[in-house]
Amino acid sequence: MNWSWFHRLASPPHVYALAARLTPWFAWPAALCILAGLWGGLVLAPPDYQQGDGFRILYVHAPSAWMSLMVYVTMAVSAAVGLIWRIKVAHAVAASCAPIGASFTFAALVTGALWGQPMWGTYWEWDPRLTSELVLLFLYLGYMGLRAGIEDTQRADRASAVLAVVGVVNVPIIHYSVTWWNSLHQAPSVMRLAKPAMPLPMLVPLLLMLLGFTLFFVALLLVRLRGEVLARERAASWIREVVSA
Amino acid sequence: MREFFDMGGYAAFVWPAYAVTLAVVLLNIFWARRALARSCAEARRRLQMQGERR
Amino acid sequence: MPDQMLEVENLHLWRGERHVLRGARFKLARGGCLEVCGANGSGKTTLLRTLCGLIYPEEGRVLWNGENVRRDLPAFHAALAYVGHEPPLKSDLTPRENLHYWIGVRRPVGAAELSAALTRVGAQSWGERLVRTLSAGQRRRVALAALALLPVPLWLLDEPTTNLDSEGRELVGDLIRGQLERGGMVVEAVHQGLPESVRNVTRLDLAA
Amino acid sequence: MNGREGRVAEAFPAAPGAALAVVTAAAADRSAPGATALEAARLALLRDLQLAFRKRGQLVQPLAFFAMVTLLFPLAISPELSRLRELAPAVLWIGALLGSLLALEFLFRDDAYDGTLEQYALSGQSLTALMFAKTFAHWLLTGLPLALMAPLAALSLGVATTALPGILLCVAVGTVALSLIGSIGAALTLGIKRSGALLSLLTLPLSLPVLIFGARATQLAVHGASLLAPLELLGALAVLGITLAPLAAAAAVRISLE
Repeated sequence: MNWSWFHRLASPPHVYALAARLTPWFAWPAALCILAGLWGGLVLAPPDYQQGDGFRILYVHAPSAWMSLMVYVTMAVSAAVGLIWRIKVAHAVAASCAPIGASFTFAALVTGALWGQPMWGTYWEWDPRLTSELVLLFLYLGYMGLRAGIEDTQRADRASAVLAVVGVVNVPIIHYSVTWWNSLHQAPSVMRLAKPAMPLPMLVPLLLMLLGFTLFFVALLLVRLRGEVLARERAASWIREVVSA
Repeated sequence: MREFFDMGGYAAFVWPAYAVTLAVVLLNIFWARRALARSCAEARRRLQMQGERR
Repeated sequence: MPDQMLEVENLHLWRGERHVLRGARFKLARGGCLEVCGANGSGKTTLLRTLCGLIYPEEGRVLWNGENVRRDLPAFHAALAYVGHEPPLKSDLTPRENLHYWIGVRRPVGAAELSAALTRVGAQSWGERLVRTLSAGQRRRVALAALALLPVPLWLLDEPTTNLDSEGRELVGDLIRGQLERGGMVVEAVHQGLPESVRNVTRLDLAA
Repeated sequence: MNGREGRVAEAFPAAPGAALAVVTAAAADRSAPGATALEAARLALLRDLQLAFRKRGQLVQPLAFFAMVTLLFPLAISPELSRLRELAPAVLWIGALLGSLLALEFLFRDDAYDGTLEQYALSGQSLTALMFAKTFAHWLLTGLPLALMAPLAALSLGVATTALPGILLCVAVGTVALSLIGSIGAALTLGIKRSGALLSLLTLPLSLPVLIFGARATQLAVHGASLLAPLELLGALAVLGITLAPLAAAAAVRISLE
């Protein structure tokens, strides 16, 4: 099989230029989706029959939680690609993912706690999903700590890639064990409502928010990726053009 | 309007949740742009150093 | 024995942000010795570590018998011995124990063989003392004993004469000559030339 | 050739002919096969054990730490045995987790400093097998002693003697998994100064399943129930660790040598 197209695609100058060109194509649709989702979620969607208007936290909590996991998986996959095929751009993607993922994991935790107070009567409940989310935050922090601890960029890339892969193998195990542990110690939590099919006016804004956040992630990733690609190139002539422009 | 901001009594939880998320979104935009600017400055510095050595 | 050869094609190396080796190419055939010269920090160690496959070259290839060493690293490693500028010795073990483990991981080694090697490097009087009590030169001699026990085709030596007295340097020269006469190859990093004339030496100078 | 060898012998008159002996032995060896992976792993294990027994101070540290933790809990909570018995699983497992973590920093550090890891990576042997041997040595030196001490600690917390064999078993199995998970973290943090805090940040989240299943198994043992289900899960984690962790640790060690 001829892989030359792939190498051209993954070559740093090409990636840099492509990322710059693609960013607005993700950023503006992201903004549109999020605004539409907010309007739909805050104004159009009817109050929940059990939770009243409190359920509207869902429209920020669920996308944040989705981001935290999706970004971690993206990070681990690109780290594995970089590790196996020694593609610098893949490591650059992984490096760009971590701070984004960590910040949204934080948002998911805070919004989850704010949702918990009216629903459970306490900010923190050792609910399996929130607990897993907390562990995920530690995984992100460990990844970023390892990266910060190693001075040489290439070694940092490869070492943190091993950690990301080990982490992604562990995430399901951790989630399973936390769920198992939780089921021993308490009755199924209040949060686990019997979920009938969500009525459409509630569902559509949620989907819009999920899509908007995903597009937003791609846009952020493209911006960060350019910086990470620059940091990994040495003495290449294309950098001069890019930087002086 | 009043009713909207009151969120059926859940205002104290709904609005902070939205505020935190908004803050995270905005901070991410800011951080991403700052990271890119820093990398550019760093690349420029390296190019300069190489120019001097030559 | 198939004809063995170490070959380097268009090798570029960086040390941090410095481009220390720009497109080096050389061939080392049986009985050949390559002397890598250069000041401290010129990238001698980086080159040696790249040759033995510890560092992945960003550009260029290292070939062993015509094949990229990356294709079968364990086989390549079984054919080489690398001694860095610090001998890999445990200070809480004796030279004999150190060699027993160091060589034993690679091939079965008997007590008589160990004694002979220790005697050869002049360690008969201190071969049973803990390494922590030995001088830097004595430690270096233990590393030489390890080399004598590893008659593999390729030796990669980083500053093998550091801390050695004239007698010890003589010993290094003898070991290298023995290796070359056996048809082995030697790559050694030095900041000045070999202790004495060894024939068939190629020099590679690294700019500081 | 002879003349040259003769010169070496002259240089070391104490042992005439010794140099020749080395060369002939070497020449004979050229066709001989190298050590098998099993033999290499056995030697790596023996070497670590021998080194550990030369420096006994480090051996005792995790145990002393574990004993201290067990002492701290009754002082912090209450001397009432009935309450302590409820907390015993937590005390034992947090003690075992931290004790095992404490010794992890030394797992690869000395070998990285003195170049042993480099020689392992260049030995032509499977680095994964050597890493497994080193991790196994770590378990023999910390996990196993902790497991042997756990029943004593449990006894001091008011646990019935009938529960002790179960506790010993699950701590022994659990610490296998802990050592393996820890070996990845220890290999990843090689070459980082003051890596202690980072090492715990990397290792502890990954160790959570072991903590959960282990503590549950211990709890069941304390209550005299069958601890088979969590013990099996613990065993599954250990098996998964045995298959995957040395691989990841070997990759991490190679990266640290780049």
